[in-house]
Amino acid sequence: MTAIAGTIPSTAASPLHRRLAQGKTLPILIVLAALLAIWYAFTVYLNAPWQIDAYERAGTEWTATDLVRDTMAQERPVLPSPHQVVAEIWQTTVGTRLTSKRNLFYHAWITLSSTLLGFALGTALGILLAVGIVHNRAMDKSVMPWVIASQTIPILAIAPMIIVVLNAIGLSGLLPKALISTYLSFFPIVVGMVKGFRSPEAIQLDLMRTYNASGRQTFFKLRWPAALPYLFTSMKVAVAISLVGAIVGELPTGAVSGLGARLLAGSYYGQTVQIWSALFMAAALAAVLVGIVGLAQRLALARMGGRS
Amino acid sequence: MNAEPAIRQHAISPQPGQKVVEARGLGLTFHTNDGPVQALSNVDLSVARGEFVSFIGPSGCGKTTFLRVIADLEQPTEGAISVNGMSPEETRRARAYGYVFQAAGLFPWRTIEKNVALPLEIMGYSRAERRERVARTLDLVNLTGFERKFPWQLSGGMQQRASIARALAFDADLLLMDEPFGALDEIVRDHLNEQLLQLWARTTKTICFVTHSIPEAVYLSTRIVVMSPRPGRVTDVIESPLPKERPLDIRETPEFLEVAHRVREGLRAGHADD
Amino acid sequence: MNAEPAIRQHAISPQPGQKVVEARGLGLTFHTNDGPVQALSNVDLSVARGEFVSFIGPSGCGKTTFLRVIADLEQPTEGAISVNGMSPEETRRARAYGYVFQAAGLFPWRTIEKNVALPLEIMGYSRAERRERVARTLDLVNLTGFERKFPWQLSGGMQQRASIARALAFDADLLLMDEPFGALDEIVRDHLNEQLLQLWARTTKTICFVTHSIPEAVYLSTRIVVMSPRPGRVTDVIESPLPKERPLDIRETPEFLEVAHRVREGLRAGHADD
Amino acid sequence: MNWTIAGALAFWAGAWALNERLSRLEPRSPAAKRALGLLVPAIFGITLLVVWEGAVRGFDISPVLLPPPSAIWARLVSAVPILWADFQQTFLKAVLIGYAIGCGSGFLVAIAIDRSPFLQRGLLPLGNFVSALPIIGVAPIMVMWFGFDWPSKAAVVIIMTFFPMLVNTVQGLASSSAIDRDLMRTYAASYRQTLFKLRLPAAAPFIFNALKINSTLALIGAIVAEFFGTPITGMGFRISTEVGRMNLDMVWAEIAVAALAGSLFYGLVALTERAVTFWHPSIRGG
Amino acid sequence: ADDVTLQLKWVTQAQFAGYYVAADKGFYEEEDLNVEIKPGGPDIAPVQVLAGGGADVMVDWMPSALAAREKGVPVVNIAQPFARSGLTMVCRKETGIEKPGDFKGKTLGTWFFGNEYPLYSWLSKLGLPRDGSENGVTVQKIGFNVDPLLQKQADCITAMTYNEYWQIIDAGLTTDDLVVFSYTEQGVDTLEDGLYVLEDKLDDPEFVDKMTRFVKASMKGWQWARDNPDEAAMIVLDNDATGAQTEKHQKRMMGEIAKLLGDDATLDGAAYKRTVETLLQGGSDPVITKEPEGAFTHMITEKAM
Ligand SMILES: Nc1ncnc2c1ncn2[C@@H]1O[C@H](COP(=O)(O)OP(=O)(O)OP(=O)(O)O)[C@@H](O)[C@H]1O
Ligand SMILES: Nc1ncnc2c1ncn2[C@@H]1O[C@H](COP(=O)(O)OP(=O)(O)OP(=O)(O)O)[C@@H](O)[C@H]1O
Ligand SMILES: Cc1ncc(C[n+]2csc(CCO)c2C)c(N)n1
Ligand SMILES: [Mg+2]
Ligand SMILES: [Mg+2]
Repeated sequence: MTAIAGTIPSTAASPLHRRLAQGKTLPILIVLAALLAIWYAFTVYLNAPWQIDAYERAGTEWTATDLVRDTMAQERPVLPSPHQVVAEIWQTTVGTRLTSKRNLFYHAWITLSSTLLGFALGTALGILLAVGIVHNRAMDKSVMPWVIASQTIPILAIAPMIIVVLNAIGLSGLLPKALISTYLSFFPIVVGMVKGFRSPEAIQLDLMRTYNASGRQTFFKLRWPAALPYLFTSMKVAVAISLVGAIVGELPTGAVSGLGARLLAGSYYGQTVQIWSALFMAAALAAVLVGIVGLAQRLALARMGGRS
Repeated sequence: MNAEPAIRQHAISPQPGQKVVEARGLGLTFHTNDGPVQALSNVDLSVARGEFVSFIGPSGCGKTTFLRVIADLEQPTEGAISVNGMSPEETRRARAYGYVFQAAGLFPWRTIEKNVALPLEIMGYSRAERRERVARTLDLVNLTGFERKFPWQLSGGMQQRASIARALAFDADLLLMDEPFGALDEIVRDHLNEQLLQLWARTTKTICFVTHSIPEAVYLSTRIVVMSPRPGRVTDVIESPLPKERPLDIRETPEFLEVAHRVREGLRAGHADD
Repeated sequence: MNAEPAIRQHAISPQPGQKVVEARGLGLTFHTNDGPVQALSNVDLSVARGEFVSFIGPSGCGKTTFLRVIADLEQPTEGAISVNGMSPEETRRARAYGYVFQAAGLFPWRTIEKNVALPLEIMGYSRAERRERVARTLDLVNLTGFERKFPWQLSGGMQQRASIARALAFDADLLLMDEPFGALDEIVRDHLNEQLLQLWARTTKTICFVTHSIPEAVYLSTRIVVMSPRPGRVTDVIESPLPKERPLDIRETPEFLEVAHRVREGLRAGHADD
Repeated sequence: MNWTIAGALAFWAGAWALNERLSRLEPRSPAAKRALGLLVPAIFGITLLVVWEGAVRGFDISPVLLPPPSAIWARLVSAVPILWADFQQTFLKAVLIGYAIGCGSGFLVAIAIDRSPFLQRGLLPLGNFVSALPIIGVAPIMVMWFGFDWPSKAAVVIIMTFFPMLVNTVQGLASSSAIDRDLMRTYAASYRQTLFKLRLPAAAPFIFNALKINSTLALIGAIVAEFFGTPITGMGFRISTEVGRMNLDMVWAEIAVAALAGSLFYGLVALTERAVTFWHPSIRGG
Repeated sequence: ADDVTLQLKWVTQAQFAGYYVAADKGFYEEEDLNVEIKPGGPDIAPVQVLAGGGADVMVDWMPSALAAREKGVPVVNIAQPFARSGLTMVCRKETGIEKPGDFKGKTLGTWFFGNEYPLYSWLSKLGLPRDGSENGVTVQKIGFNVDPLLQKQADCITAMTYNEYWQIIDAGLTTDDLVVFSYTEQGVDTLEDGLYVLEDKLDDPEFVDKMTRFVKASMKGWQWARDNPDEAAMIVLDNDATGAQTEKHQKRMMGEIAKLLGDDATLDGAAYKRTVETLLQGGSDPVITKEPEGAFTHMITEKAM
């Protein structure tokens, strides 16, 4: 190929420079820096009243520098400063034995395992229900309204009952917690997949009709591939909700371990920094899980001839 | 179509002379957001086994609709129709026809070869036979070399050819083709016309063919059905006196031009109604 | 097209005789999952203002690709092209052309009239003018009465006509038309051919027109560009000796048949390469 | 197996058969169609309730675990004023306001992300970060920041509804077809024009997915958030308090109100969806 | 060994040290018992667990136990290790509150789950309406932490002497900044942390025997914890699966808990009466509407002591 200057973008820039300019790293860093700055500002703003109050009670003289320094080092701040959270996370992950109950990774793992189980069950259940709804008119008409109603029941209210009932029939351990995740996560999947399974164009369905394709064949060769974009989008939402469900599900099982237990214990004992580090761990977990689904999406859609 | 021996007859083969399509007083009205649209009105037509019938008529007159009724993709609102002596639905269930749609309708997530293999997969052909048939029909429509491409990587005409290949890959006794060659250049079109005619002459297929090209209709058909604008009615049915054996240059004979003229007159009469 | 006075010239009107399209050594290679596909190779062509140039060539030879390069929808990988003396991008930004795609591409959430009104809305025409233009162009393509229908309620040919109306609704100096009449019957096609020719003769539009019909190309064009199969090259450029004033029956004159013959030969030669 | 349970099961079998029948019917008139559309789920629901009542009575389940529907109904009618006050506090304030702001901001951030490739690379991964801020962690913090009344609940709802909207809108904006985008390019349509005339309509099915999911999520969020501090009204407050008092019938009455309100809310969104995305094959009847 | 499942009312902390000590020191084993201790939490109603068959015996507060009894779950108090209530109302001094009468016009944060009733009867004794008006008080439901006081979202909040009170102190407020009202001193105390079982189970002599041994071993555990508070706190810490508790806090909590323990586990009739009275008074919709009957038994404690 004989490149003619001007018609083809120049490729002269160094690879590192290009990576920075076009990759994700730089934008993320800049956005992150902006968020950090805002966070620090809020730390001072939100913690100042308490700090000033403390100065006055102690009768100490103070300056603005004192205030900034001290608002970032409170023991139970309204909003902990980023470095406090980072220090706490560092100390409770790397700074502690991995098997110890004080290690945050240990708790994250407990939560992750029920998240994944619940997500898998929820995705399967959601897809099955969507298949039923799309293929069976009685189900479409009668089940869907109740699926919706089920989602309006506040889980935290019935979770204890679910756990008690499950315990009564001999189910305990991971599964009851995971079922809370399932309960929350199947819904986005149902909604998305019903839409997705119904998204093939009329002409494509007609084509399958001319082949007298069975419901199964139409499903696997047409409806399923056509629904994939909806599936992945729903799965991103579902995996995130699943994590929320797993954490909520940890409460009625005695909240003995997992990120939910950490959050709760942090809140009982007023350890804001601990709450925030558990929150961050949960958020990071969610980001990773959503990222993995996104990656799977990109790989699958690329294999299916997706245009970039 | 030189792989003739491999072409098998399907289970349901009507006897010669038997009616393949038989429509009586057929009518179809669509109900739309602003009032009903009558697409077909009082269509009487019968197509015998082994015939090659072309449908020609102004845009929007109901040609596609009629083909869709035969294929059991649309339910008539009046009159009756039988296909292969059965209801259209039974015929469809027997997989007794192949349909080429007006738009290519390829599945964007399948490569070209996978698209052509789709009906074969559904009908349970073995992997080896699938491969063989896909290769053969893609060759027939000059798409060898594009097996691994996705539809959006093909030109409009190539997509249309892929959809023709898809309908020819399995051997249905009845072919319903809706402007299959509309987006093709004259040379390729001539080539495919010849191939189709050969295929038809060699086997006992019945073909219903929608086209806008008068020469194409005359060249291919044993009978030409001229339709009038909405509501679609059959205004003229022209029998072709041409022999079964038709070299391309038959198109310059007086008989041919005479038939073409009659078709054009029929069409014009329809348009005058407008 | 009797509403002539309302048709306004766009801001950028190249001088007569000026080159509207100028391609030098143009090439374009697509990179696909299984290797590169060279769609255009070393195309040299210039189109002067006021010309009516038809592109004809086998399916998949790069006609659409070339039109897309002119329209700045595809970037050439080799050579250079200018449109109206500017880069294709500048021309596009100046809204100096109208494009009729090979597939209709109507928006399913808009009625037919709203689809035709789309470019007018974007270009900021007043409501009254929009209404007037939509009515006029829909009438031109014989779709009056279908204003309120949605695309999926129209036949294939009607959809194509709607997309033609959409491109004609605003007055671009350059029209890029990719097989606009492919799905239309002869009568409607003749009618639209005549209309298009009148429009072109009356205004100073430049038209690049892709077609598969040799008579259509000869009837319409001042110049016919014959392209060869992949990689698309220009194999022949045929100047038409026909006068600017062309009644439909000019198609039976010896000059016409002579040109048609030359085009056919050119096409055939291209195919022989295959 | 006792008679109560056997009776409930028999009722179930009968109702099921009836429903199969009813949903096969193809009524001509739209009115009959609509009536049927309501009748079938109603029968299903009544069946659920009958089986529930039968099971509670038949197995003699303790009322502090699961009260029978009849008891819930009795409480529902006797406690209308309380339920109404709670509904106002939770649904009309926290849910609706939080839903509007949460969906709105998810949508706007998605547009911003779509507009700027820079943000797309920088903000989207961080958007994933807020996707699962667990409600039990966030709710106490929001109470700390925004006080006891509904604003803190609305804040929780905002956080919960933000992500589904973000993800769906981003995906939806990417879903317009290449040829349609090319068409807009030929008109040199501005970003806004392409957005409003092509990409948003094409994204609508995805956006409505999020609106539907969020309609129920918002309700859950607001109710659960009230477990962590409230003035003494609200559906979540009532639920958590009455659990402590072992008034499970009141808890379920409140849940019934939540289910009804949530279903109506969802139904409203679904109806809007039908009106707005009438052209999509899933609604046109592909 | 016989299996016993104990459902606690709250998360693992020194409030339940006796049971953890008994398990850890083998006191249950000595009685041929195999005890599983299930921690509680805000989302666990021990009564539900008991009714659902998830536990044999539970630690609960008397208000919720009596409420459950009236609602048809016949729970019976078999032992009452805690003789005194640790419930207090803590106010910031700067709000000007010096005596209960000063509550007028103030915001009081309380836990619910039955804890609101003693407060309600207290307020009605004081003649203060709960309507949030000038002449009344605003009652708010607070979560199980002390932030509302620290953030000045409430003027007073409920706190346990052994837990929340010290959190306030740890947060930086001093005893001088606070005014503390004990519910006991105000005569509106209710009994906390008793052991309850389902009534019909007591018809089974084997179960009674099992519970007798359980109470005996548990009281041994409590005695040991009272004698060795620091070690007991460490045992609790070992059993905390959340890994969130601190040594300092648990040791201090153990010290305070010791002050609430009775001499033995026998339920004091007078304290029971006071509790019932308080609950019956609780304003417009009281927890219990009539005097409960058979809500406790001395059978087990008599055998155990
Ligand atoms: N789904 C539909 N809903 C409403 N009207 C329809 C529908 N399909 C087709 N029509 C109408 O029926 C008439 C006949 O359409 P049909 O597609 O059969 O035409 P056609 O003869 O195939 O035309 P063309 O040559 O343009 O493809 C047209 O007027 C069209 O508007
Ligand atoms: N997006 C794409 N990616 C890869 N290959 C492409 C792409 N678009 C077109 N091609 C290839 O480029 C070649 C030229 O395509 P083009 O659409 O220009 O043909 P055409 O002349 O318009 O044909 P037709 O008459 O069939 O429409 C074809 O071989 C096609 O496979
Ligand atoms: C009926 C009732 N149930 C649970 C609790 C919660 N709780 C049990 S013990 C305790 C003391 C502090 O750790 C707290 C807050 C309560 N207060 N009242
Ligand atoms: Mg048609
Ligand atoms: Mg093309």
